[in-house]
Amino acid sequence: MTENVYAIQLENVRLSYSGKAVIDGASCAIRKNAVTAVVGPSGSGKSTLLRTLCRMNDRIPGFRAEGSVRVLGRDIHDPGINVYELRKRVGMVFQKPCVFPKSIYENVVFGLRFHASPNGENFSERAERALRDAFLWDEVKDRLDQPAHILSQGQQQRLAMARTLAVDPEILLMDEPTSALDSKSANAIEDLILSLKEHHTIVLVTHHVEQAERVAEDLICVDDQTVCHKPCQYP
Amino acid sequence: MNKQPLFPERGPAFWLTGLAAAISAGTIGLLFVSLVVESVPVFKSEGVSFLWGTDWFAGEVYGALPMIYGSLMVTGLAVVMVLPFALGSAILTSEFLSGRVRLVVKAAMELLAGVPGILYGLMGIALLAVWVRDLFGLIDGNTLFTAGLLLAVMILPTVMTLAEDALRAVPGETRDTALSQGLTRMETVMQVVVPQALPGLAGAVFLGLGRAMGETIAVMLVIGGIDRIPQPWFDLFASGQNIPSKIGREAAEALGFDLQWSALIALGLVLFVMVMTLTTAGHFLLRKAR
Amino acid sequence: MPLTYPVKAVVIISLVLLAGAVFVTLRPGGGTQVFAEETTVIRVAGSTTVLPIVSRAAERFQARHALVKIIVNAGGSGVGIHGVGTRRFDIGLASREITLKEKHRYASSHLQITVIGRDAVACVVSSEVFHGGVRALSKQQIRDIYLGNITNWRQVGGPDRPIIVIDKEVHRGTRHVFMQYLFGKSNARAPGARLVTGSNNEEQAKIAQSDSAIGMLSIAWINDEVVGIGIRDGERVIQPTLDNVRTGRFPIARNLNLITAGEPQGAVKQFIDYLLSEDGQKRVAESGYIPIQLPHTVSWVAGSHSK
Amino acid sequence: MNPRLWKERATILILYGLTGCGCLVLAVILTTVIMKGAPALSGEFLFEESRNFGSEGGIFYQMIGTLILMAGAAIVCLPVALGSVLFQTEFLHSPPLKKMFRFLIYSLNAVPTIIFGLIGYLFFGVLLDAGVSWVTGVLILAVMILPTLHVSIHEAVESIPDHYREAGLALGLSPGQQMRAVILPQSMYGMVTGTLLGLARAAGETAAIMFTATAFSGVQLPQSWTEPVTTLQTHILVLAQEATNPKALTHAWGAGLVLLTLVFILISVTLWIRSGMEMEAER
Repeated sequence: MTENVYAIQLENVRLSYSGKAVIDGASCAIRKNAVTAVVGPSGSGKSTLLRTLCRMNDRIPGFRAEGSVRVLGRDIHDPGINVYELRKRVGMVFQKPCVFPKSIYENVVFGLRFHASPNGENFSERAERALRDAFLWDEVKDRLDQPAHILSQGQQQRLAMARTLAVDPEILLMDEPTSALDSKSANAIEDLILSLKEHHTIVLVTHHVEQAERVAEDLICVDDQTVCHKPCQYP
Repeated sequence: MNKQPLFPERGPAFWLTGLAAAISAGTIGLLFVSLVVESVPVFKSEGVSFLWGTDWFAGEVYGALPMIYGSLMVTGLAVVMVLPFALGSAILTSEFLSGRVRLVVKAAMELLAGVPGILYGLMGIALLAVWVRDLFGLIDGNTLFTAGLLLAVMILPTVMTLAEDALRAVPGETRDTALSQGLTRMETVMQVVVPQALPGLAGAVFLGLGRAMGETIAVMLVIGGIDRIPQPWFDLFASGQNIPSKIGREAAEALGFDLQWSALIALGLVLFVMVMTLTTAGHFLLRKAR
Repeated sequence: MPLTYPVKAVVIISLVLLAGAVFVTLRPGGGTQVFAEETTVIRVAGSTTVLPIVSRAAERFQARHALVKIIVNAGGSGVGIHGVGTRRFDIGLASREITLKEKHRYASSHLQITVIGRDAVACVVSSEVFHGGVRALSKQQIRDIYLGNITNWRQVGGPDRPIIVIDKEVHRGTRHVFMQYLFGKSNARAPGARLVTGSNNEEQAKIAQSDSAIGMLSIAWINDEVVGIGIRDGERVIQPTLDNVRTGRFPIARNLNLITAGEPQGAVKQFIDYLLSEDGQKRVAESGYIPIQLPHTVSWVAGSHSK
Repeated sequence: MNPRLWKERATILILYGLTGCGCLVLAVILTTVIMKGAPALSGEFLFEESRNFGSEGGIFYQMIGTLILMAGAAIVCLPVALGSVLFQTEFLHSPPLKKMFRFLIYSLNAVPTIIFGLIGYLFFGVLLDAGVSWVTGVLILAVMILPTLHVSIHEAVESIPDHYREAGLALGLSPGQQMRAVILPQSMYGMVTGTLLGLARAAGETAAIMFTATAFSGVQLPQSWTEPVTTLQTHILVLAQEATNPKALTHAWGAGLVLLTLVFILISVTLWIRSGMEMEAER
């Protein structure tokens, strides 16, 4: 029942590096098809929390997650869970735009190539859709075969989003996606976030409370190992 | 509750790379095991005197001391000779040469580090042995000294590039600070940069040493090949024998059987232990430097 | 990443080259060999003394027999005998006889000797020593030199220079024969030695480089810089000449042997027959040795040589 | 003037002197090889078989033999090195095991090459019954260059920026897909430079193959697994030791020049690729 309302539910979660807790006893829930902003001072564990949601921290030695983290109705630490399928359904965009040294087109279909069903879906159609969704299509449609590195930082970040969107995730995790960008590009990304929430659940880690207020409906505050819903004491 | 298994995913990629890793580890393990197993017979037959004996005569008695002595002497000599040149040029290149010249020197050194040992050997017999004889007025030029000199030339590029890397690894701020205190560039280098790079420099020298100790062909052609400790023991202008050269000369004859084979493998084991000690020390120092 | 494409090109080119090299190599009948599939391979290895004869003969023989490939390798007499004993080679080259020990070790291989020529081991000195007055040495003098009792050429009538005594690796045939003559023991020790060399040529080069060396060499390696001296026996001096060897007067002579496991057969027999033929014997002479007039095969008889 | 400055100048002068001496020695080596080897070079020398005890003909099959051993060693070694690196970086999560693996590879680097010859012959030559053959040589050299390749590839894989890996992971790629899509393309440099350095090392190696894989004469192209080859390295060794003819010694220097050129080409390409990498890092 609650699973129809909430995409992600945390219950008494403790995250630690080599025994040192970053977040302890956190419980919260994130609504479906809404934008939830995670705010807090630097080093408070916002990113760690976000990365836990698609188990990106697995490869960090000494990292441990305890408690129940339910994403899309299932405990993600369940031994039976397919972590790759999980990451496909829970996409993540990072702070620093990351494009591969390939063409723009190849960057968009990068993940798609591995997840497409064998009956051969049309890559270029899905690429176009993803680029349109990321508001990038008009800017790159004539130069899809050019190296992605020629794009500006803002465009690269939207390309990274298009790459994530191409594999059709239900949840989008964004780790300070605008902090490496100038204000104009940041605005474009914010517009993009707002347009995406129609079909996606979005969790956004941000430094700027203003940004959180602009785009987010819900606010989660991370500070001093604890997690709380708003209202938040964080300035 | 979310205890990670050691190997979370066991797809084809896991098995393929695992197989490769098993092959590497297995090969290396096998190599070391057989090195030890094959040398057991000679230790059984000769006991400790294999290490301390000074007499080696195939088929009769196996004493490795002259070869161990030769190896130590020749590599020691090579290092003493290579040190001033390698360190001098490393300091000059890293601290005083402009970027482009530095790159050219480095590239040249790395090229030279790859010159095959057999070419040094060819030069050793054709030129070096004669030069050494004439220069020092010896009756013969095939000596421990010649071998040491040849090895010094061989490892010069290796030691130089590694030493240069170690010097470059010292951060620029250190130099700036020293210069701003009114030290000259040379004083900066000697008082600040070199001491800080010391572990790296030592590592470079140790790695060079390891390479020199294992070199076979070049040494084999100029060392004289006689299994004897010179009289007096510090007489470097006498002929001698080192471990790789001994193995190289007798291996074809002993291939695969007999006490002689075991003795040669045991020599190899001794050499490996010596080189391993040196390179481990070298790596340890290099890592400490970083 | 502007360099991605050139790098890819390099990778592809090198892979193609590698693959090409391997392909060419493994293709049956690749290269110049046309009848590759039926080729018989004869593996030969051993004494560097016998090597020049066999190497030259093999070139001629292969020119005539396209189906036979002869692979020749050095290593020394010991390596040759060992290789045939363990069936690694078809023919072993030996410039000495088979020792008892070797005979026992390879009893199952029925080692068989075929003599293809004669050679002598001369005592050689640097030309400077020869011209300094040392024309001949007695057996006792050579013995003392190798034992380290005589250390200066002055002691035997030469220039006032220390003697550089050159020994050979213990398993070399030349050394067996020489030591057998000097000490009656083929693996006698030579504590006077200053250098140890391997092949004939290595020794030749070291003696030529030096101006006061003494060594042992097959007479085929004697030249202007490496001079063979006479052996003095009382008043008589026997020079290491081909004539003296042929007549049996020069004391340190030996057979040049081919070793086979059992009676030679097939292509191996053909090749040995060729070596014994007139043309083959010319190769023996060309290499500086003494041809044997009559082809004969001598079976190895226990005890007929060194103990 | 200021004695400190004089001292400074004197020391720099000494440094130049030392460097000059070092460079001079190395220049002498190069010119010697070129001067002594160049007279031997000709079309006939490069493309004909060696005849009459190495004093006539050329070094064609020696070059082929060196290439076969080099290429074979690289082909055998590359997948093993690559696989074990990937296993180590992508699957092996336990630090002590990683450390142990690393130590094994490093210790292999410390093994003197002649020992590879001895033990390699025992295994590949005697136990696998390949005898003195090119296969034995290839396998021995493959083991010998394993650390070179391993270290290069390992460095390349380790230096892949973390954000590339994470981008791949976040898209839900499995380790196998991650290797194909991210790690292999991104560590291409390391694979190429490592392989080239390994090739150069194999090309220059004599001790490990001289009594295990090569023969003196009569060898053309191997037509079975158990035939030996002849290589430039061992040809030089044999000519320097066995030849009775000064012309053969010239041929030895000629073969040396060819071998040196081969090694220099391999190392130059490595340096060229690596300098491209550094330039890119500075961008």
